[in-house]
Amino acid sequence: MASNFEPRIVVFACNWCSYAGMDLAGTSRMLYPANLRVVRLMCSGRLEPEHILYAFKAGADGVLVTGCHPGDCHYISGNYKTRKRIRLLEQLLAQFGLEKERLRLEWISASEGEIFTRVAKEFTEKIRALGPSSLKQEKMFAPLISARAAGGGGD
Amino acid sequence: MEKKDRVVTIQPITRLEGHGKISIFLDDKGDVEDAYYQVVEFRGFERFCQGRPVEELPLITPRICGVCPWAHHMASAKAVDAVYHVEPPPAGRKLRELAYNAFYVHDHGAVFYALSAPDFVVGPTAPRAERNVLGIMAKVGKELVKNILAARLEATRILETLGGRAVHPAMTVPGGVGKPITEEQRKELEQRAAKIVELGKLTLKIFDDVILKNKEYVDLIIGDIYLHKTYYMGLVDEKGKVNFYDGKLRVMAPDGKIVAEFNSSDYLNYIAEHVEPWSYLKFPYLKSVGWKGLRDGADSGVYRVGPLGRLNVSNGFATPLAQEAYEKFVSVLGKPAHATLGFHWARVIEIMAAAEAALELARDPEIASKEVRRVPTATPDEGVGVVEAPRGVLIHHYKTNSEGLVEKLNLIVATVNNNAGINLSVKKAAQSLIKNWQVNDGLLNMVEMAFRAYDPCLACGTHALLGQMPLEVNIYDSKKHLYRQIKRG
Amino acid sequence: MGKPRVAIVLGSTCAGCDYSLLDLGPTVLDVLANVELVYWPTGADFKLSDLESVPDGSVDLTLYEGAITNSDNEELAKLVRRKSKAVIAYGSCACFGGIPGLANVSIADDIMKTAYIGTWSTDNKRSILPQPLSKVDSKHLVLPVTYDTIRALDQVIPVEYYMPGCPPPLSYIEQALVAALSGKLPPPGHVFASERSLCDECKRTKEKKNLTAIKRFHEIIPDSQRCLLEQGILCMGPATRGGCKAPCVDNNIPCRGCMGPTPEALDQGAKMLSALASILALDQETGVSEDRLIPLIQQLKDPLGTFYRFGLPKSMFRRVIPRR
Amino acid sequence: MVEELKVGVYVCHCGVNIASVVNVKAVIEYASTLSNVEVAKDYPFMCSDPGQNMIIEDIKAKGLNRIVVASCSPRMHEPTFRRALERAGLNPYLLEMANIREHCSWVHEKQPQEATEKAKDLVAAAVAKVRMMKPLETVKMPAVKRALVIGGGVAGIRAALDIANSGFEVYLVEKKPSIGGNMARLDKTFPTLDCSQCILTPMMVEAAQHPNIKLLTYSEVQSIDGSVGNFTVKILKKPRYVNEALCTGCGICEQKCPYTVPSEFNLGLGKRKVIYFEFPQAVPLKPVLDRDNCVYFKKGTCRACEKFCPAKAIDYTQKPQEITIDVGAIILATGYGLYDVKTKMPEYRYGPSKNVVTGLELERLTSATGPTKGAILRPSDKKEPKNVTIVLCVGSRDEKHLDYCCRFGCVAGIKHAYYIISHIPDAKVTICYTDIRAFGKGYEDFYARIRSSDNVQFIRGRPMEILEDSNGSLYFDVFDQNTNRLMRLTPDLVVLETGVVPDPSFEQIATVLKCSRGPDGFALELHPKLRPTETSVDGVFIAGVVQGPKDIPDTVAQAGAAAASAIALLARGEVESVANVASVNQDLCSGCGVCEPVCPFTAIVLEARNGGRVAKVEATKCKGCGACAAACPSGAMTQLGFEGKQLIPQIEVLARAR
Repeated sequence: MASNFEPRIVVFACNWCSYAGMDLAGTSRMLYPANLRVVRLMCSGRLEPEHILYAFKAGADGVLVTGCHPGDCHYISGNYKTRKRIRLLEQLLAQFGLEKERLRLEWISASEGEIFTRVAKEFTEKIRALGPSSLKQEKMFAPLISARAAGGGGD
Repeated sequence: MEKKDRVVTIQPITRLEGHGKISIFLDDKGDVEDAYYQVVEFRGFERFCQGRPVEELPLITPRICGVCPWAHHMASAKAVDAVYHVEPPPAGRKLRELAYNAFYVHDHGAVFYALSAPDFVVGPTAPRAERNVLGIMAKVGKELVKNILAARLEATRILETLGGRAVHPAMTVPGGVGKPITEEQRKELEQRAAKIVELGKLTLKIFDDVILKNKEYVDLIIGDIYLHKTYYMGLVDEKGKVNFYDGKLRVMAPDGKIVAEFNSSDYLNYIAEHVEPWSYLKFPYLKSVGWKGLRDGADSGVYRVGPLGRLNVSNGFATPLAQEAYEKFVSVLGKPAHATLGFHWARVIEIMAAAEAALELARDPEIASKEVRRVPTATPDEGVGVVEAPRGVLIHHYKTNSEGLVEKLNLIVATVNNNAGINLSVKKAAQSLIKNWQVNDGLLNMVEMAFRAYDPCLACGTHALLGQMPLEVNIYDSKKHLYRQIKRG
Repeated sequence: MGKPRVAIVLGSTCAGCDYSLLDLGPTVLDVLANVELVYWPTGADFKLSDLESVPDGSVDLTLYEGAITNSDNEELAKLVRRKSKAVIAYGSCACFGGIPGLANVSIADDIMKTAYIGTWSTDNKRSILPQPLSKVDSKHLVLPVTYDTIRALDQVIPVEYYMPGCPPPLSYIEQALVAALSGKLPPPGHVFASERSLCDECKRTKEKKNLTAIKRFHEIIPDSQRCLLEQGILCMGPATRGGCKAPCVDNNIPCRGCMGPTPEALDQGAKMLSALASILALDQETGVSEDRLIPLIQQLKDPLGTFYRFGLPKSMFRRVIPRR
Repeated sequence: MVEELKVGVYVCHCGVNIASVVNVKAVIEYASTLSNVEVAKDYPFMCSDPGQNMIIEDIKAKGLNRIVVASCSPRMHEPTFRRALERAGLNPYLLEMANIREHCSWVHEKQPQEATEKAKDLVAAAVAKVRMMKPLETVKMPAVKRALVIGGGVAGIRAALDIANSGFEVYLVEKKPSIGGNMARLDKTFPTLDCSQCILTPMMVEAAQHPNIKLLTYSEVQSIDGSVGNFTVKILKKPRYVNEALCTGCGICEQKCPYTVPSEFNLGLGKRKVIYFEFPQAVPLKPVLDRDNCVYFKKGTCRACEKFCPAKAIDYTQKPQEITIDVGAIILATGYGLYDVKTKMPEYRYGPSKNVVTGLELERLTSATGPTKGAILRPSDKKEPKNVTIVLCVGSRDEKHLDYCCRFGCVAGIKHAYYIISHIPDAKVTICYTDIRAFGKGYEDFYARIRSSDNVQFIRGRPMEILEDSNGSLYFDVFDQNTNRLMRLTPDLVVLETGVVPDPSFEQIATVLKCSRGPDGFALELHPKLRPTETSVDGVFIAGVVQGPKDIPDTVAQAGAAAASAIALLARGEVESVANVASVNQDLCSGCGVCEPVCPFTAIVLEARNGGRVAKVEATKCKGCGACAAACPSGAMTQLGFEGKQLIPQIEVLARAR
C-alpha cells in the first residue's frame, strides 16, 4: 500500500559544501523527513555511477547527489565531473526504464542548510508519490516466462 | 476404438550446428504415421536489435551463428551500406569477397569433414561411438586428417588477417572495410589461398574415392528415400554463375524452368513466412505458389536453398576446376538434382569454387589499395542485404530513423528457407526406414542423415541457440502412459 | 591419474566457441587423444544419456558454452554441475549473457510477437506464436519454455572458472586444457583472461584524453595509429579485460567489450560511462553550461546497447525494467 | 595473515542534544549485534577527556582495531577522535564517525522513533565501512622557507613585517609605485583621530629597510604554479624608466618635468607631473615615468628629466622585467576598491556634479599633502562648503547593489563630519544614515561625541535622487524615518560613503591560484570562524579586505593572524600530504590515461612500462578529491579511505531498509 510506504533515500554529499550545508541545517534545527541517509565523500567528484546503481540495486527508492555550486568546488572542478557523469547516467537510466525523478542532482553550499531542507522535503514527497522502486521487486529478475497470448495455439 | 498415439523422439540431433528434435509418431501397426522436425529454441534478434545504431549490426548479428558468422557479417554490412546509401570502393568490395570465399572453405570444410563425412567414411550404420572425426582418422589415417586440418587452418589465417578473428569478425564498416592491407599481406594471402585450392582438390578426390566409387552410397544418394521434387532458390551473377557474395535471386521450378529472377531488395514480393505453433522456426514459401502445408511438388510453395539449390538454379561456376566438377555432378544427378544427399556433393564442389575465387582475388594487386571505404553522407533510411550463406539464401533487411537507429528489421536465414524441406525429408526417411516397431540406432541415424544433408544451422534458424536433450524412442499409449522405451547405446 | 574426463556442453549459444576449437588445427587431434571426451555433441555423436549415465562428480572439467535462455538450458546446467568437479563458464554468453543477453531489454512475449507477427515477411494472420505445448491433429508437440530474463551461467549454478571472449582466445583454451592435463587447475574464481584492460595490449599511441565530441565509427576515417577514444570514437577497451590482443581495434573498429569487466569493476557499463563523462569536454567543462552539455552527451546514441553489448544480464540491474 | 577485526562502537549523548531524541540505549543494543563489534558503549560527552579516555582504555584493554564514534558531525570532531586513536597507539584512520546529531537528532526532533532507526542505520553503515578501513599514512615534503605577500597595503605590510621579524624571507609585491595602499590616502583614522600617515609611514619604511623583506613595487603577479610549500611565482616588474640603484629620490626630475596630468593618488582631484612620486612619503622614494603621457615617448623630444637628473638615473630603455621566485607560502592582501557609484548609481549625481565627492576624496581634500593642502574646498568653485550632507551606505546594504555592509562607512562618515566642523566652524553637516553601526572599540563614544554637536544633524533615511538647479546648486528630498517627515536638503557639498568591493586585481590572482571566491567576489575563507585566514588552497592565506570589508584594526589583526599561519607552515619546514590520497594498483592499471587529465592538481603521471604505460600518483600533489578514482574505467585507481570496497558496504546498509 502506497499510504504507509516510507521511501529509502540515499544522499551523496561532498565534505566541504553540501555535507557542511546539511550540518548547518542541523545546527539551525531545521526539520526534514527521516528518510534520507547520507554518504560523505570528500568531493562529489569521487562519486561513481556504479555507486548510484548499487544504491538502487540495494533498495534505494531515490538517490540524491549533492555537491558544491559550479565554481565553488573545493577541488576546483570535481562538481563539473559529477554533473557530466550524472547527466550521462540519466540517459542510461532512461533506457533501463527507471523513472528519471528517482535520481536528483543538487548544488548545496555550506550556507544553504535551508535549501537542503527544502530539497529533502520535496524529494521525499516526490519519491513517496512515485512509490517503491521497481528494482526492489525481485520478481523483476524472475526468469519465468510471461503469460503468452494464446494466439491460435495448437489446433 | 481408441487410436493409440505413440511418439519417437530424437534429441538432440547431433553433428549439426543447432538445436532441434525429431518427433516420429507411430500408428498402432508400429509404422510411421507422421514425423515432425522441431526447432526448440529462440532468441529474437528482431527485437533487441531495435534501438541500436545500424552500423553496429554487422558486429551484433554474426552472433546469430558462430558457424557462419561471416555470412551474417556480410549480409548485414550490405544492408547497412544500403541504409546509408553508400557503395564500397573496389578494393573494399574485393577484400570483402576474398574473406567471404575463404570463409566458404573454412565452413564447408568443417561441415564436410567433421559433420557429414562420418556418415559415409565410417558408415551410416556403424556404431555411433565411431561416427566422428576420430572414426575418420581410424579409416583414412591420422596424417591425412592432420593435413586436412592444417590446410583448413590456411583459410583460418586469411580470415584472421582480414577480420581480426575467424569466428565473429570485425571487418566491415558502412561503405567498405575498416582497414586496408599492405602489399606484404596481399602476398601472404595469395600463398595461403594457393594452399586452400589444394585442399579443394583433395576434398573432391576424397569424395570421389570414398563415395562416388561406392555403389552402395551412390544408390543411397540417388535413391527415393532422400528424394524430393521442390522449387530451388539461389544467387546468380550476370552470367548466371553461382555467386556467394552478390547477384540476383533466381527461382527454379521442380521441372527445371526458371520461374523468377529478381533483385534481392524485392524479396518481399516473392517470399512469405508461415508460422507453426510447434516449432520456433518459421516456414518460408513462394508467394506466387502459396503455402499448401508440408508438401513437395510444383503446386506447393516449398523451396530449397543451399549448395543443392545454388547448383540447380545456376549455370555452374566461373572457375575451371569447380565448373568441371559441376558438370560431373549434373551428369550423375541431372538438373535440377532433387536428391537431398546431393547437398554433400554440391558442398565439396563449392569448396573448390570458393578456393579458386579466393586465389583470383588474392592475386589482384588492387586489393592492397589504401582506398577501402567511403564515409556515408546520405541520411540513413532502409536497406536490404542478401548473400548466399553456405546453407543458402540469407536476407537482412533494416529500417532506421533519420539518426540511423534501427526501428525494425527482418531476417530470413538459410536454414529457415529449408525448414519445410527438412521436415519433408525427415518424414519421408522415417516412413521408409522405420516399419513395424523396427526402431534402432542405425535406422535413426539414417533418419538424421536426411537433414544432416542440409547441414541445418539451427543456431541461425532461430537466431537462437543450441540445447540438448536425451535421444530415446518413447512409445506412449493414448493416455500418455509410457509403456515402452528404446534408448540408444 | 588417467586422462582427464572433459565435457563440452552447449546452452544457449551460437556454437562459435566450440566451433572455434577447430581453429586449433591439428592440435585438436592431440587434445582429443589426451583427454577422455565424456560429451561433445557438436563434434561427435553423443547423446545426453551418455552424460546422464556417468557418476556424479566424475567429470574433471566441463566447458559450458552459452547463456541460460530456457528451461532446457537450466536443466542441462544443473545436470553438468552435478556431474562435474569443475565447470568453466566458456565464452561471453556463459560468463555474462553475451549478445543473447541483450534480450533483457524486453520480455519473451514481446520478443515473440516481434519475430513471429511483426516482421514484414511473416504471413501470420491468426497471430500464432510457438507454444510450449501444442496439438497437431491429436499429436502433442512440446517446446522448452523461453524465459523472460536471460541469465549467465553463474546466475543458475556455482561456477569455478570463467573464460570470457566471443569467442575466447584459443590461447586460453590451451592454457585451461594444459592445466587440466597436468591436474594443476588454478584456484576457483580464476578468469582465463588478462587482469588489465585492453589498453595494456592495444598498439595505438595515446596522447591526451579530452573529447570535444563523440563520433560514431562510420562517421570518420580514424587515424589508425592513435587511440580511437581520443579521436572521439567510443571504444570499450579501457573498461574491458584484455587477452584478445585487440583484433577489432586493430581493424579500426572500436572494442565492444566482449571480454567483460575488469577485476575491480562491479558494472562494466557504469565504469565506462564514468570514464567517458569525465574526459568529455574536459578543457571547457567550467564553460559548458547545462544546455550545451546535454546535446554533447546525447551524441552517444545508445548507451545501454554500447556499455552492455555483451553483459546486460550481469550488469547491476541485469535487465531493463519491464513495463507492467 | 588476516587480523581479527574488533570494532568498538561509542555513542555520544551530547548531553541532551542527541539523547533527548535518539534512544541511545537502543542504538547500543543494536550496534552490539553487528558483526565484529566487540564493545558498544555510550557516554554523555564522548569528546570530553573521560569520553576519549574510555575509548583509549578499551583499545588497549580489549585490543580494538576499528573504532566507530556516533556523535556530532565528523567536520567537528573527527580530528579529536583521530588523535585519541593515535594516543592509544592505533592508526588514526581506522575511525569512522556516524553523524547522529546534525544529521539526525537535531533535524528529526519531532520523530524520536524515526530518528532512533536512522541512528541505527548510520551506526551500522559506519561499522560496515570501518571494517574495510586500512591504516593510512601521510607523505612529507620539504617546504621552501620563504613567503610571498601580494599587496602592499597596511595588511600586506603588517604581514610581511611579522614574517620577516620571525626570521623568514618575504617578498612583498605591490602593483603601484609605492606601498601604503588606501590607508596612505587617509588624513586621520577613527576613532583616535591620529594622523594616518604618521602611523603608517614608519611601518612602510621599516618594511623597505628590513633585511628579510624584498620589496617589489610597480610589479604584478603573472602566474603561480606548484602547491603548498613549493610555489613558483612569476612576477612582472614594470619599468619606471628610472634606475632605482642610482636614483637618490632628490625629486629634481619631478620639479623639472614640464607636463602635468591628473593624480591617481589624489583620485583626480589634483595634478601630478609625468615623472612623479606617487605621493610625498612614497616608499620606495623613487619616481616613476608615466610612459603613456611622456612627450619624449610620444614625440621623441623633451628629455628634461634626463637632462637635470644629477644621478643620471633616468633610463628610457628600461624594459619590463620578469622575476621568478620560489616560496612556500602566499598571503593575499590585495585590499579593496570603491563601488562604481558613477555608472551604477547615477541618482547620486556623482560625476556629473563636481560637488558630489566620495569619502576617500574628502580624505584627500582634508589631507595636508592633498591637492588643497588640507583646506576643505569644494571642487566646483574651490569655496568652503557651509552646508554639507554625508550619505552613508551608498551602494552598501542595498539588494540592488551590494547586499553587505562595508563595516567602516558609518564611523568614517562620522569622522568626515568631524573634519568639516573642525575645519569650518560655522559649517552645518547632515548625515543621512540607515543604521549607525559603531561597533568597534571606542567607536560608540566617538559617535556620541559628534552626534551631540549642534552643527551635526542625523537623518535616518536615504536621499532620493540628488538634483542640481540651473545655477548648479544641489538639492534633494529625504524622508526621515525618525520624525516621519519629508525633508528637502540643499547642501553645497555631498559626501558619499561608498560601498567597497575587492580590488579588481584579485580576480586574476584568484584564478591563477584556483582559490575560491564568494558570491560577492571576496576571497572565501576555509572556515568563516575556525579558519578565517586560510583559503581552499593549501599554503595560501588571506589578510584584510580581500576576505571581506574591515576597518583598520581588524585588517591589521587578521594580517597578523595570516602571518602566523604562514610562519607556522614555514617553521615546520615541511608539508604533509593528506592521508586520503589517490592510489593506483599498478598490476591492474593498463595505462589508458583517463585519470591523468582529470586530476586538477597534475598529481598523476603516466610512466613507461615495457612498451606500455602505467599511472603513478604524486602523493604530495594529490589533494584527495577522488575524481581520478571515479573516472578510472578499470577500477585500478582508488582513493584511500574512500575505496569502492569501503563505500559499497556503507551504501548497502544505507540503501536497504532493515
